[in-house]
Amino acid sequence: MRYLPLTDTDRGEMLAKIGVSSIDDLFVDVPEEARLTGPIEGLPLHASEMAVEKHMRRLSKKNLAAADAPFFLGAGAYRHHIPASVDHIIQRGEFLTAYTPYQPEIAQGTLQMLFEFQTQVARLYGCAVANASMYDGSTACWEAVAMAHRVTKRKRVVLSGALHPHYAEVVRTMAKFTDDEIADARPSMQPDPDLEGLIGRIDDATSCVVVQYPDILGRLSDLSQIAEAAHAKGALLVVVNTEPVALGMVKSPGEQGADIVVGEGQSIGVGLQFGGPYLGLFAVRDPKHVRQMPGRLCGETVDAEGKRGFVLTLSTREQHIRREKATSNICTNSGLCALAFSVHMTLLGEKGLRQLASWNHSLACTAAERLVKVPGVELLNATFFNEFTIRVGRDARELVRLLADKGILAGVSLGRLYPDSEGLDDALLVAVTETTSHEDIEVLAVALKEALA
Amino acid sequence: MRYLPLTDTDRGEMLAKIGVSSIDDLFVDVPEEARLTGPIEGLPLHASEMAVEKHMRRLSKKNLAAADAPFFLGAGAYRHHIPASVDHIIQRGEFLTAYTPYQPEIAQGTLQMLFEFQTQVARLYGCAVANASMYDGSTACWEAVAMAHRVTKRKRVVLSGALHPHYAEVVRTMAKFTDDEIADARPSMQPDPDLEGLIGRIDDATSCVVVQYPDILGRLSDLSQIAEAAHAKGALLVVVNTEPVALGMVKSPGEQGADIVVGEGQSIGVGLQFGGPYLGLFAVRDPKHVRQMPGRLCGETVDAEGKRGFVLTLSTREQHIRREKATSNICTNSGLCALAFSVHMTLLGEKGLRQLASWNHSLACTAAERLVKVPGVELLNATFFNEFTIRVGRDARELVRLLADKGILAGVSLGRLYPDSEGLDDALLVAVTETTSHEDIEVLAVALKEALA
Amino acid sequence: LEEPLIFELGNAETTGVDFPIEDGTNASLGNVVETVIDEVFYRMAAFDRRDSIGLPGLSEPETIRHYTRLSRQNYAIDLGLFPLGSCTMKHNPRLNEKVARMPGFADVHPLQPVETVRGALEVINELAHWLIELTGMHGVAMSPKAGAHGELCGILCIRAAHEARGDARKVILVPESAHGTNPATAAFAGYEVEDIPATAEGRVDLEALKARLGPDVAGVMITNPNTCGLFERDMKAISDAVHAAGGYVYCDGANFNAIVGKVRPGDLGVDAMHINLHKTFSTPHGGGGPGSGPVVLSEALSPFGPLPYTARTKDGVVHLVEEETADAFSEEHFAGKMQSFGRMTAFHGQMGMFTRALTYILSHGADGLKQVAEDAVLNANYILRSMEDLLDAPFGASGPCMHEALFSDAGFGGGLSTLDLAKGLIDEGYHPMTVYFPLVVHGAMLVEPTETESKHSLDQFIAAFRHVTERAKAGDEGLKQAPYYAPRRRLDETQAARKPVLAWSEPEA
Amino acid sequence: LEEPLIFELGNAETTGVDFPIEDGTNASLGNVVETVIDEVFYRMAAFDRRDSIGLPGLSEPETIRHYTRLSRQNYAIDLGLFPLGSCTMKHNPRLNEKVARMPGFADVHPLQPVETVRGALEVINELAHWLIELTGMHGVAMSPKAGAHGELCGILCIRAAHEARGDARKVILVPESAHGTNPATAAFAGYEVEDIPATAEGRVDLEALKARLGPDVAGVMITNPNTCGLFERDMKAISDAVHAAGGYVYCDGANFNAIVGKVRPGDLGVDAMHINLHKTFSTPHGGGGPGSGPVVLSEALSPFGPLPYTARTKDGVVHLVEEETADAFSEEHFAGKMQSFGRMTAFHGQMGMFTRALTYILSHGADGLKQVAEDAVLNANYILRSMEDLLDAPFGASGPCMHEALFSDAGFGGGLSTLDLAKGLIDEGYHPMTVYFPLVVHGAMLVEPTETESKHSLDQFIAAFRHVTERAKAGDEGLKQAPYYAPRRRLDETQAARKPVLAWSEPEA
Repeated sequence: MRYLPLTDTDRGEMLAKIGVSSIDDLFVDVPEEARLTGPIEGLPLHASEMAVEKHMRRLSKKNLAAADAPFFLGAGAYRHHIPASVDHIIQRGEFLTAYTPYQPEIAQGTLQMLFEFQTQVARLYGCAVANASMYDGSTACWEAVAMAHRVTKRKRVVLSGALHPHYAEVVRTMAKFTDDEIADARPSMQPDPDLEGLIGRIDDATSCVVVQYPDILGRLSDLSQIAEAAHAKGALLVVVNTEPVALGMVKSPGEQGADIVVGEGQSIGVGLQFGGPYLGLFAVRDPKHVRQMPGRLCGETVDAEGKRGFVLTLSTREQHIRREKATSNICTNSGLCALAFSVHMTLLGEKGLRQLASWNHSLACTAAERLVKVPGVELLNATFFNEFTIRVGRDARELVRLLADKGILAGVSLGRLYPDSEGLDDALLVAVTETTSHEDIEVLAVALKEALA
Repeated sequence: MRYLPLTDTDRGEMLAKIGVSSIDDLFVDVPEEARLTGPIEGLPLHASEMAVEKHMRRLSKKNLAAADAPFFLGAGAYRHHIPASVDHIIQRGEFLTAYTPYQPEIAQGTLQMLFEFQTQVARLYGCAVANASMYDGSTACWEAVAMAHRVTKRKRVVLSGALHPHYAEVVRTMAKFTDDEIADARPSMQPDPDLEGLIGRIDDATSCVVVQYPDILGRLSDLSQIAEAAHAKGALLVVVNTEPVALGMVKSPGEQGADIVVGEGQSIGVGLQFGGPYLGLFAVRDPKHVRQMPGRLCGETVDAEGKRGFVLTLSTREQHIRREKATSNICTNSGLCALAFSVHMTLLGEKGLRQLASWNHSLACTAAERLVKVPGVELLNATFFNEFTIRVGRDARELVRLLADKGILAGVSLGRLYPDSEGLDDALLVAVTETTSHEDIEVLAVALKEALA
Repeated sequence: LEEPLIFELGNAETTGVDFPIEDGTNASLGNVVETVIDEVFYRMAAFDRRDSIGLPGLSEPETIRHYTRLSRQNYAIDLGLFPLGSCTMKHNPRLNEKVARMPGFADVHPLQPVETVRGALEVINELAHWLIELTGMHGVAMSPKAGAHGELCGILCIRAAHEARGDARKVILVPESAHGTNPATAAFAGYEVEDIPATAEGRVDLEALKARLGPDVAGVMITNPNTCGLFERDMKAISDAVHAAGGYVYCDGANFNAIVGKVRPGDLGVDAMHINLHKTFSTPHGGGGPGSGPVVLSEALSPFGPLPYTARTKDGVVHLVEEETADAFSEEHFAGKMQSFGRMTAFHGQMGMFTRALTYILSHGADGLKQVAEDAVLNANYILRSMEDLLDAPFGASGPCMHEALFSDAGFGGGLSTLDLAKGLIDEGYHPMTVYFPLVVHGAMLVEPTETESKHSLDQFIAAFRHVTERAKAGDEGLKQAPYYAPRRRLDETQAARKPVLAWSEPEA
Repeated sequence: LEEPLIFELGNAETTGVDFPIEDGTNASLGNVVETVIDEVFYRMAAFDRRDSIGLPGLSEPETIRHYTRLSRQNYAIDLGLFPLGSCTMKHNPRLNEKVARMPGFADVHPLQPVETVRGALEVINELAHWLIELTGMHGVAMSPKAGAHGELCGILCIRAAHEARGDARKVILVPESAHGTNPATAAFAGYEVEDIPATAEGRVDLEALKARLGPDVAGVMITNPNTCGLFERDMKAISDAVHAAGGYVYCDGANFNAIVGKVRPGDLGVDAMHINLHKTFSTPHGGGGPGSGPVVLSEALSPFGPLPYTARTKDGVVHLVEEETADAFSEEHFAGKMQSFGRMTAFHGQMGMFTRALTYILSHGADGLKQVAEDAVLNANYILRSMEDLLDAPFGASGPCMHEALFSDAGFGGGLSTLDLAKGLIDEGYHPMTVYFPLVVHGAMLVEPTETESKHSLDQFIAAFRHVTERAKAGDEGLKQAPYYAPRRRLDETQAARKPVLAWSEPEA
C-alpha cells in the first residue's frame, strides 16, 4: 500500500529482532473478545489514488460551487479572492506537516509567523495583544465570555440581540455548564441596532456585554457608547467581528474601548470550505489582561547566543501545565489557517486592505441601490459595510430556494438563522464582495423582480 | 503592481544614488526613433489576479478536458494518472525556481535528481547512459540522427515508415540543412511492421536506421533482427519509443541491440498539456559513445572533503564551451519534466511500473476484443501494447469529429497524421490506459456501432 | 542570513494584490457613489478608520521569499521522522490535499440551500458512517473542532445524560497519566477531577477504581491505549464497573491509531470517544492546527449530542440531524425527543478535514487500516526492543507496547536530563520525542514512530538515539548546550514569560 | 544527514502507487484474458520483459521526504536574489502555475479535434498576438522548445529565404561576446561562423561589420541589449547595412527583459528574434528547463517559418497555420505559396509555458511591462554604481547599463579569481552571478538583479558583494577554499569528466 513503507521482508526481520513470531503476539494484551476478527463491515479493500479521486470528485460535483453562480451569502462566512501564492505557501511541507512548535529551536518558521500574525491581528483589532488563533469565531466568542468571568468574577452575560445566532447558541450551550447566566434578545429589525435597550440591560452583576460589529444584519454600532456604559458598571465590552475586511475601512473595536475583541478570520486567506476549518481571532486591548487569556501565545526572546528568537510563552495558563486549573482546555490553534491569514494580510498590506475594503463597500452600495429599485424590496440598514438586510415581502427561505433552482445563490434568509423566531421570515441578508460582478448584481435584481412580481 | 517591489520612494533614492534625474536618463543609448512612445497597442493596463484568472478560466473551459470524456487518443501522447505527490514536489520553490545547476555546491538537489533520472532512463531503455533530458521525443529523435552522423561519419538515414510522422518530419526538416539524406516510406498497413523492407534499405552508406517501438500503429518489431542487419553494414540502430509504460512489460530496445534509444517521456509524470512541455529521453547502449552524445550529463564526483556529490560534466561537448564545435546547440533540458518523470517513476518502482503496464495492456486487450465485435470494425495489429489500429470502413477523420460532437474523444485518425497519404483514411488509432474505464470502452463501442450502421 | 519580520521588510505603500483600477478601490466611507440611499453614506462617515493601522505590505516576490525562508527553519514530517509520542505524526498524503481543494468542497458556503450542497452532506454522512463502523458506536458528533473540543463534547454529553435523569454527579475520575486536556476539560464542564492511580506495570488500577466508584462519580476519562503506550487489558471490566455504578466511560481517542481496524472501542463499553482526525486519519498538523475531533457516542449518550449531529437511524443508515429536523428525527429514532445539549460551534465542523479523512479511509480500505495499526505497533516495538538494553524502559516488562514506546532518564550521568537528550537529538537531525509526559514516569520520553516510517528510517533513528543516549549516560557536558546546529540555540523561555513581548512594535528612535 | 540515492533507499517490491486489486495488474504478456484475438497474445509473449529492470520503488512518504530533502540542497529565486546575468531570474508568479494546471489546458491532447480545443488555440493566438505587438514584427513561430531551438528556427528561416532565391550564402557573422548557442546554432544549420569585433566601449564595431558584409554573408546574429549589458546604439544602422548587403538580422532575444514595452526590435530592422518565455515572461526555470522560445519574424521571413505557425493576416488578425491550412493561408496572405522550411517538433510547442506567459502579460498590462523594463534597468544601474568604486566595471563609462552590470576581476590580489569571488558569495547566502561570460572581458562577472528585487534586497546583496570583493582585492586566502557553508564544498569536476560516472550501479560486494 502506497502509504506504508514496510515490506514483508522488513516485517519479518523486525519481528525477529523484537523476539516474537507474529504481529498477533504484539496484540496479546488485547483480550480475545475485544479483537475484531473480520474486516470493517462494508468497507472495501484499499483503493487506487485514481479511484478515490474519482469518487470524491463525483461528490464534489454534486455541490454548486460559489464560483459557478451569482453568489451573495455571508452571515459570518464571506467569499473573497485568495491570491494563488497563499495556497502555495501553506502547502510547503515545512509548514503543512509540522507540529505545534514545542521545540522552538527547530520551529522558528512557525513561531515567527505566529508572532507576525499576533501583531497583525492586534493592529487590525486596535488591541495590544492577540493570541495565536483559536478554532473559529464562535468558540472564540465563548472563550471571551469565559475570560470575562475570570477577570470580573461575575457571571451575568449580556448578549446583543444582533449577535450571530450560532455564536449566541454556542455561548448559551457552554454557559449551561459553567453556570453563567445569559441575557439576550432577538435582533431588533430597525435601521440601527438597539443600543439603548442593550445598555439598559447592563447591571452591576454583568461580567460582559457582547456586541457584534458589523452585526448580524450588517449594521454598525457606536461601540464607544457601549464601552462607556459597560465600564461604568465594571463590566467588560466584548466585540465580535465576523468580517475582518470591514476593519480596513471602519474604526477598530479597540480604539472605541472594547476590552476583548474576537472574531472570525476566515475572510482573509482561508476560504469558505463549507464552514471549516475557520480561524478564531482573539485579542485584548489592555496588556494587563494577558494572563487571563486563553489559547497559545508566541513571544519574543533571545537564544543562548543572543539572537532574537520566538517561543510559545505564558504556558502556565495552559492545560498541559495547569491541567484542571488552566484558562481553557484548548490545546490546538488554527495554525495553518493563521498562516493563510497572515500571508494574505502581508500581500494586502495596509494599502491593499484599504482598497479591498473600499471596493467591497462600493460594490455593496451599488448592489443596495440596484436592489431597492426592485418593486417590493426594502433596505433595512441605516449603515452597512459589505452586507445588508432587505425585506422582500414574502418568505425569504422559499425565495432563496427558488432562486437556487435558477442557479443563483441569493443570500441567507433570516428564517434559516432563526427558525423559531417570528416576524423575521421576509428578511434576507445580502453580502457583496470583490468577487461579485456588476453582472451578478444585475442577474439577482432581475430574478428578484420576477420572483416578487 | 503586485510583482514589482520598488516603491516610488525607492526609485527616487536609487536614481539619486546612480546620479541621474529620471529613468529616461538610463535609456539614453536607445536612439530616439527606436523608443516606443505610446503604450502597446490594444494591451490593457495591469489587471488583478482575479480578473486574469477569470479570463484564463473562460479560455480553459472552451476546451473539452480529457477527464470529461471517454478518451482514446494516443499517437505519441498518452493520458496516465499522475499521483498528487508528483505535482507537490515539482511545485517546491527550490526545484521550480532554480536555474541550471552551474554552481553545484548549491544545486545538489537538482543534480542528484538528474543523476537518479539518468539511471532510471538508462535502465528502462536497457542502456548504459542516458542524458539529463531534451526538449521532447521528436527533437531527441533528430539529435540521435545527428549523433549517428557524427559517430559513423555517414549521412544516409533510413527511417522506418512506421515512425511517428511528426518525428519523421522533424528529421526531414533538420536534415535539409545538414545535408543528411533521408530515406523513408509510409507505414505498411499490415498486421506486422515491414521488417524485410526496412532491412533491405540499409546499405554501406547508412548512418542509422530509425525504428519506432511500439510503432505509430501500435505494432512491435523484433528489434534484434534489425540491429543485426544494421550492425552488419556498420550502421547504428536508433530506436524511438513514445510510450515508456510499455517498457514495463516488453523487452527494452537496449537488450535487443539498439545503439541509441530515444523517446518521449511524457507518459510518466508529465501529462498531456496540449503537446508541451514534454520530455525528451536519450540514451546510448555503449558507454564509448558518451562523448558524442548531445545534451547535459550529470556525473558523480567528490567534494573537497571527500563527500559524494554531483556535477554537470563532459561539458566540453556543449555550446557554452565549444561554441560552433559543440555536439548540439542545445542549452536547456526539460528539467522540471525530468523531475516529474523521476518522482513518478520512483513512486511506481519496478513493481508499480510492471503492474501499470499489465493493466494498460489488459484493458487494451479488453477494448480490442470489444471493438472488433462492432460490425464494420477490423483490428489491424498482430501485436500491440496499449494502442492499436482499427479500420472502420469510412473516413476516420469524419468519424472522430462525429464522435467528438457526442462528447467522445475516440482516437487519432491516420488521416490527421498523414494528410497527404491515400489509403489510410479509414484507419483509427485507439489508445487505452489505466484511466480508461470499462464503461468508457462500452460507450465507444456503442457509439461506433451507431456511426458505422 | 536572518529573516527579518514583515514589519521590518514591508511598508504601508507596498501591496502584493492588485485591484481593478477603474473601480471604487479608492472610495472612502461617506462618498462612494451618488445614490438614492444618501442616508447610509452620511451615517457611515462617522465610522471612517482614519489613523494608520500599521499593517505592512510586501509584493508577491518578497512574500513568497519571506515565507519560503521562514519555512526552512521548521522541522516537519516531510523532512524526517517526527517521533512525538501521542501526537501520531504520520505522513499526510498529497491526494488528500488535492481533494480538499476541489471547488465543490473548498468553495461552498455553509449556509447554502441544502439542495446545492448534497455532495458535501454526503461526505459528512459517509465519514460519519465509517467512524461509527470503525469504533462500533451508535452516533457521532461531527462538529467538534479539535480533540480537546471533542473531549468537552463527550463530557457535556455525559453531564446532559445525568441531568436528564436529575442525577447531579460531581466527580470525573482521570488517571494520573492522562493528557492535560482531560482534567482541564472536566473542570471546564464544571466537574471536580480526581486521580485514578496506576499499577506498577503502567495500567489503571482496577481495584482502586472500583473502590472509588459511587453515586457522585459521573464518569471516568480513560486513554486506551494509554499514555504509557500500553493497552488497558481491563477495559471491559472498567466499563462494566463504571456502568454498574451509574457512570459513563469517556475514552480519549488520541491513541486510536494503534488499534484502528483491530479493536472497536464500542465493544469495550466506551460511551464516548473523540477521534483526532489529524492523528489517526492523517489530516495535516499544520504547525498546531486546525484539528478536528468528531466524537462517537454509545446508544445511551446519543440523544444528548450537540447539533448538528449524525446518527444511525433504525434502518441502519447514518443521517445528519440539524436544529430544524432534530425533533422529528429523535422521535422516530431515539424513542423520544432528542435532548441535545446544544451547539458547540457555528456551522458543521471541519469540512476541510472531513474530505481529507474520508479520502484517507477510502484509500486504505479495510485491509489498509488494519495494516496501519499493525505497522504502527510493530515500529514502536522495534524501537522499544532496540533501545531497552541501553535506555531504561520502565514498562518494558509489562508486555509489548502499542504504537509508542516509553523510556525514562534513569541512569543519565553528569546531571543531564531528558531535555538535554532531546536537544541532542536535534543535532542528530531529528525532532525529539514527547518529553516529560506522562508524568507518572520520571523524565519520560515517549517515542511514537507511526506506521509511515520505513525500516531504513527507523534504523537510522535508532542509531542516532543510541548515540545520544550513550552520551547522556556518560554525562557528556556538551549535551547541556545542545542544539548546536539548529537555526537557534536554546531559547530563553524564562525571559519570554517574565517580560512578555507578544507583538512587534516600532523600535524607539 | 546525507540523502541517499533512491537506488540505496528503495527496492523492487515497494511501490508508492496502488492499482485496483481485481484488475489485470498481474497479467503477463500472452495470457491476459480469454479472447477472440488469440493471435495477439501468442505473438506478444515473445516480447515479454522477464529480467529485472532495476528500478527501485519508494512508498509515498519516503518519496515526499526524499525529494523534499533534496530540494533543500538547492538555491532558488524563492530563497534569494539570483543575479545570473543574461538568465533573467525573476520571480515566477504563482497565479501562472495555477492557470497552467486548469484542466482545460493541462488535460487536453494535442491531437484532439479542433472543435474541442478552441480555448487552447485561442491561448496560442492571443499570446502570439501580444508577442508580435510587443516586438513590432509580422509573424511568430510558436513551436520552438527553448531559446536555442528558437535560434535554430530563426537561422533556418534565413537559410530558407536565401535558398528560395537560389542564393547559397555560407557565412553568419556573430559578435565575440555572443552566447555560445549562437555560433553552435549557425554551425548546426550548416553555416560558417565568423566573429565581429567589438569596440573599446563594448558594442559592435559598425565599420568592421560593414567591411565584412558581402554576397557570402547570410546574416548576422546580434544580441541587443548585448551581453556586456549595453544597448547597441547602432542597431538600426547595422540592420540597414546587412539588408543592403542582402543579408538578414537575427537578434538574440535573451535580453529582451530590458526593453519590453519600451523598444520594439521590429522598429530596429530585426528580421528574426527568439523570445525566452522563461526569461522575459517569467515561466519557471525549473532547474534547467523546460524553456520555450517562440520566434518573431519580419514580413520578409514570415513565409518561411516552421509549421505550425502563427501570423498576422491582411485584416490584422493573428491566425494559427498548420500543415493542412498552410497553402490556402499563404496564398491569401503571403501573396504566394507558403515556403515553410518544415516542422521543428511534434505538436504545437510549449503550451504549458504559453498559458503562463499569457497570464503574465495580462497581469502586467501595458503599464506593467514598461515598468518591468524600467525597474530591471534601474536595479542593474543601482548595483553598477554601488560597486564601481570598488570593483572594475570595464564598460562603466560607456553609459548606463541596461538590465545587467558587467564587472571584471582586475585588481584581485593573491592570485584570486572570479571563481573565488563567486564561491565566496555562496557563503554570504547568495547564488553567484554569471561568471567568465562574456568572453571579451577577463574574469567577467555579469550581474542581473531583475525587476522583482526590492531595494532592501539589493542593499543586502551589495553589502555582501562589497564584502567579498574587498576580501578578493586583499587577496584573502580563505576565499580559495570557499564555499564553507554550502551543502557541498568545491566539487572535483576534473575527476567527474576524466572518469565519468553517469549512472548508479550496485556497489561491488
